[in-house]
Amino acid sequence: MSLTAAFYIVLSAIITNNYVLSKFLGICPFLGVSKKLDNAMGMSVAVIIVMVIATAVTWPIQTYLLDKKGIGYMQTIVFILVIAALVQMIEIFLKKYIPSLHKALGIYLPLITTNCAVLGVCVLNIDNEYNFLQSILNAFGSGVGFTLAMFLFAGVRSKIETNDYPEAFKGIASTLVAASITSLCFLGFSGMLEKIFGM
Amino acid sequence: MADKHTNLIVSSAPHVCNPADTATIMRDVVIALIPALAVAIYVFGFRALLMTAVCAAACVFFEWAVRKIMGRENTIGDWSAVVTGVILAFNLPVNMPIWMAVIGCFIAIVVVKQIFGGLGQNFANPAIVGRIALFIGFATPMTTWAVTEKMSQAIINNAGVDAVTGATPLAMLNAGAAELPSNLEMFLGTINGSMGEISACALLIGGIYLVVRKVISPAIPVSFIATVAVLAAVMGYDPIFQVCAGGVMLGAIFMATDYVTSPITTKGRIIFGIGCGIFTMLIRAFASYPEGVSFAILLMNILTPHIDSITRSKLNGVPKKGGAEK
Amino acid sequence: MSSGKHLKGVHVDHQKNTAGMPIIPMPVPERVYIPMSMHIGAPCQPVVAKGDHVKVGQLIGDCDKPVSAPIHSSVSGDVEAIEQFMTQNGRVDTNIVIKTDGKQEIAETVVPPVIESREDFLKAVRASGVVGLGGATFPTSIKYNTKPGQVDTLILNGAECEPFITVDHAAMLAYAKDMVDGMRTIMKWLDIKRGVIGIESNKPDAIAKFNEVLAGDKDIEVLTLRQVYPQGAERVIIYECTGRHLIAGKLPADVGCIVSNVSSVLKLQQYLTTGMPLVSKFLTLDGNVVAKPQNVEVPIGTMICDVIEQCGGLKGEVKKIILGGPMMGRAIPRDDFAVMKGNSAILCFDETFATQRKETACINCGRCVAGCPMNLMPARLSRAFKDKDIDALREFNVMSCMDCGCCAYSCPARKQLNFEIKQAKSLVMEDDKKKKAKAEAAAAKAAAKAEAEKAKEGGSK
Amino acid sequence: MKKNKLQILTNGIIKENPVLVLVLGTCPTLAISTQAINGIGMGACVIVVLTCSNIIISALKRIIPDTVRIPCYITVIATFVTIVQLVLKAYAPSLDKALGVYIPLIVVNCIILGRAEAFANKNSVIDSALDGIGMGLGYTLTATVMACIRELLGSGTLFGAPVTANLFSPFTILIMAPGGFFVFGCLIALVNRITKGKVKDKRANKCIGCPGAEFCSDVNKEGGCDNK
Repeated sequence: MSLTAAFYIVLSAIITNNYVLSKFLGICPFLGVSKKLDNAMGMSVAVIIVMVIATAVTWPIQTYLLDKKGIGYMQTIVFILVIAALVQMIEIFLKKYIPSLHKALGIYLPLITTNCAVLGVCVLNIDNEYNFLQSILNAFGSGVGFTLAMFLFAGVRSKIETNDYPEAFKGIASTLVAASITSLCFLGFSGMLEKIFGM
Repeated sequence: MADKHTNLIVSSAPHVCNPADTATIMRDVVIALIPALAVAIYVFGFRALLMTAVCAAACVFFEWAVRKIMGRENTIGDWSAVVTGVILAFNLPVNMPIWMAVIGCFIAIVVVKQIFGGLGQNFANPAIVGRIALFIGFATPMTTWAVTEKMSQAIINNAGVDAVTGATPLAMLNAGAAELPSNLEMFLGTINGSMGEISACALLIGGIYLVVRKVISPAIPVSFIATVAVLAAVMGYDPIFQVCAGGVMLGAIFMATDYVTSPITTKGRIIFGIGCGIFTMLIRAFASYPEGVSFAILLMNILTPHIDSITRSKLNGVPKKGGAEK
Repeated sequence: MSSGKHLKGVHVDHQKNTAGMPIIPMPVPERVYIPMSMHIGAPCQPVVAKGDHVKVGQLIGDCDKPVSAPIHSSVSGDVEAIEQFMTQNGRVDTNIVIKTDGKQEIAETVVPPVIESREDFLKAVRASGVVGLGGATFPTSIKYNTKPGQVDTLILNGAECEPFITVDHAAMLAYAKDMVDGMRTIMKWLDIKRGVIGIESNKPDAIAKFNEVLAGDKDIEVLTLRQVYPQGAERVIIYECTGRHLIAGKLPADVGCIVSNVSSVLKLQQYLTTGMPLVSKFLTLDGNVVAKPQNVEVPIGTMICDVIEQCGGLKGEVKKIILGGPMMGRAIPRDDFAVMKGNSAILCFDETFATQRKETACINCGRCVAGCPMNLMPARLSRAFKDKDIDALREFNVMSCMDCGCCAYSCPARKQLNFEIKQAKSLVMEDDKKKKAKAEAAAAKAAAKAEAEKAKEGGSK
Repeated sequence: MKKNKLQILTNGIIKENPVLVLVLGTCPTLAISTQAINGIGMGACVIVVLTCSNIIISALKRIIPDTVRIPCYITVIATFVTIVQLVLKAYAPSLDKALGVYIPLIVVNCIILGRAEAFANKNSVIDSALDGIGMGLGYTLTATVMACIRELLGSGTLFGAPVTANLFSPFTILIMAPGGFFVFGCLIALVNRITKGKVKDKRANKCIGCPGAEFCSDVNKEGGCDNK
């Protein structure tokens, strides 16, 4: 795999196929944890870590275990259990060895188990028939894409948090409209990577 | 003892204020847009005036109607809806169906502005979002450009078989057209494109008026246009062509300078302008759309809170530390 | 020695209608009402009683607290009453009501003080009753009582940046020599090497006058200030004259400066040469309903309505009276208040001027940021105040606001920014107090605990 | 307060609509609501998985140890998701393709885990089944309504049949990502307007439905958390 192809996978997961803003994965934390920039970034870092590790674990399981044995249909069950276990293990590991990081990310980790972006990236890697390296790159890019969306949206929310909304649009409704406008600007980049990387 | 006066009006200082208020500022922006409108009418004919009037009226109507429905104070007196309407109209092709333009006005005023609480509380420029939504939602009518006999010969030669519609200079450049309008034609505006963005000259006159009237600071337009020019030169394009083409002038002078959605400090504004320039050129050069000004400005609008937080003004006399009394 | 850099500010229409008018003494009113608290600090106690006969310049109120200034009678006559009523500050205060006899006899105590040392000088400053006459009313004796060697620059504040007011200008033209002499005396006794007279460029005649009086004095220079409001604010004039920043919570002496208003120095000098303490004030009387705008010398304690009446009255219906300039002055609800030491102007306006501005939404235009001399972000502070977000208020340095009003002046949305910031400051101060009380309570508890343990230990031994 | 059977069934349709009121399961709703048929298909899958898993979890509620209940729920749910997936692949391959990755993602759809935690493990098997059907119908209704709006305005068709497509050009942005967020926001605003003040109480209870609740340290005084 050439370097450009690697860049293409990462950048496309960040910009043109942004998980949150164009694939609608990980909307819950996107809407939930983006109120403060610090929290948003904590969550994002945790997501990047879990995404990469989960991909590194689930890809071999699918390729060398499930497919070999012909039980590819067990994918969903196996993946979700693996991710759940993984998140637990990461948490225990952090608690024991890097307590400062655990303190920073601790509250976000459990929420990640049910973050559909993590399971989504694992499943999509298999669906897209990526090889191991491509899968890892895609997972990393997706995590960074999630981070970018969180970063942008945290800024927007900090600005509009105390707005004087119409009664019906208070709370989540106006947040969704804001997300709509935010996702609009990502459409401007469509076709850009294909042209840059000549794909 | 002399006569006493009681029940005098008590209010907090200062008891005088600058004559400029929101309405006069917005009115100045409308005045600054007139030269560009004149060029549009000259080049495209009466329909340019009709479109502009319809958009302005639609925006004012939506502003009034929504405030009424929400049971809030009427704010059409601040002229901001007129500004949005005119700028949105300037971003549309002259032959755009009227009902589509009205949808754009609805998005700009209702969705982008009033849902977030009205003037001052929107995080994205209403006209820009209106334009982008129309651009993506109605791709064909939004990219069908009228050709009139007032235009540069290069455009007329390049027009399609029907000789009524043609490509914008940017699209011609993208497609590798043999003959492009000259830089003078680009500057004066005898080209096709969105109604209000064709004449760099007229927009510049408006911009100078705004700067002289102290309505806008030159920080954003200058940094935006300079970045486009420099990047164009670096990328091997003609800087003057790139600056005059498409919406750079309109965007830099009238849309990126929207107070509400741009940073508050001069430093922040310069960063904002440079960012707009970079993304404009990136999209122009690489993305599937020939024009990137509005996407670039929207992206920078979204980044504005972050720019504001890194460029907040430092307290006098407290060297190199933001919060003095933390 | 201007650093070439300037603090931000706003351009305000000057409207100095009374410019060039000399200061005319006002006839003595029938009665004066002298409040006992005309300065920052502890209020004075009356030292005369009802029925006493007093003369001009006689001490009638004093206080043993250091931060205070004595009060002298501005007229000769009989003390008619000593009563509590509301003064222009909105506070209820002890007032000495003196019925004048019109003779204006000068008290026997009015003799020039003998000064032989720094201590004598400071005593004399206090005895003169002079406070910051620009409006701050901080007792001058406290301001001058700096550590020896701490201060290297004396700044004479002749900026007069507020619209309408021209008394300082008139005083500078009339008494430039006395002011310069006063500066020299202060510099001599306080051992200050350098003197600067800061005057806004719209008063070229005053600048010329000072240059003429100084006649090449090497220690004192006249500095022409830009015509930008608020050049006369303490922190701004210090920066413009010395390039030093005075941050919130510090005194001018901390950055080696003393700033005195031109009229403070003049009144001090007059006391030092004649022994007559501060008993009268120069005022500008102006505004669009004032029949004869003019500069007057008014005995302290004169009712504002008497001043207006005596000086030609009004030519229309008054709706708003401002004490001080329109940028920082205070609008008063009625005009039967006494003139106090800190007043510099009485401005009367009709309806057109008094209409309340309608507030609209902030459009983030940045004019308040561009106009703030302290480099604050008033719009952000206003938002934090609306949210009652005390942490954000602190983070954006709310306490550094000096109330100059530039933000509200320039706001196109007509938001009363500095009023909000003023309230925000008290919010933060309250919070500080609460926190301090909490910390003190915790410390006291800890101390008590330590004590108890100590006692226990001691007991067990 | 015991609810009767009908109330349990209808509860999820409007009053406690899982998507619009409890704001659960947003991701698949947004993603698949570009075509009305997808809304119904996704809704059907959710009804099946939700009802079945509610029944099983309710039946096993005494057996499942409290400490490992979440992994157990996930396993049960994942099993049914796999079954649905296989059925779809076999009998409705086009729908399977349209819904794509969002079928396996039903596993982490918070509605299902949320109902398991909030309802099934406290109530009888029949009630749980009714709750599952009700909530599933609520989900289906929302997803379909949203998909109809987006399909009609965004591509001028309804269930694939042209309606206004030939009359005027459709506003294609509505079937793209921004349109999804926007229509969803408007529907929530609409429900807010209909239910008015009552909505707040429901939101406060969201923690019950939130799978992260037991780990969550963001719980505020009102019993809700900021993660809404």
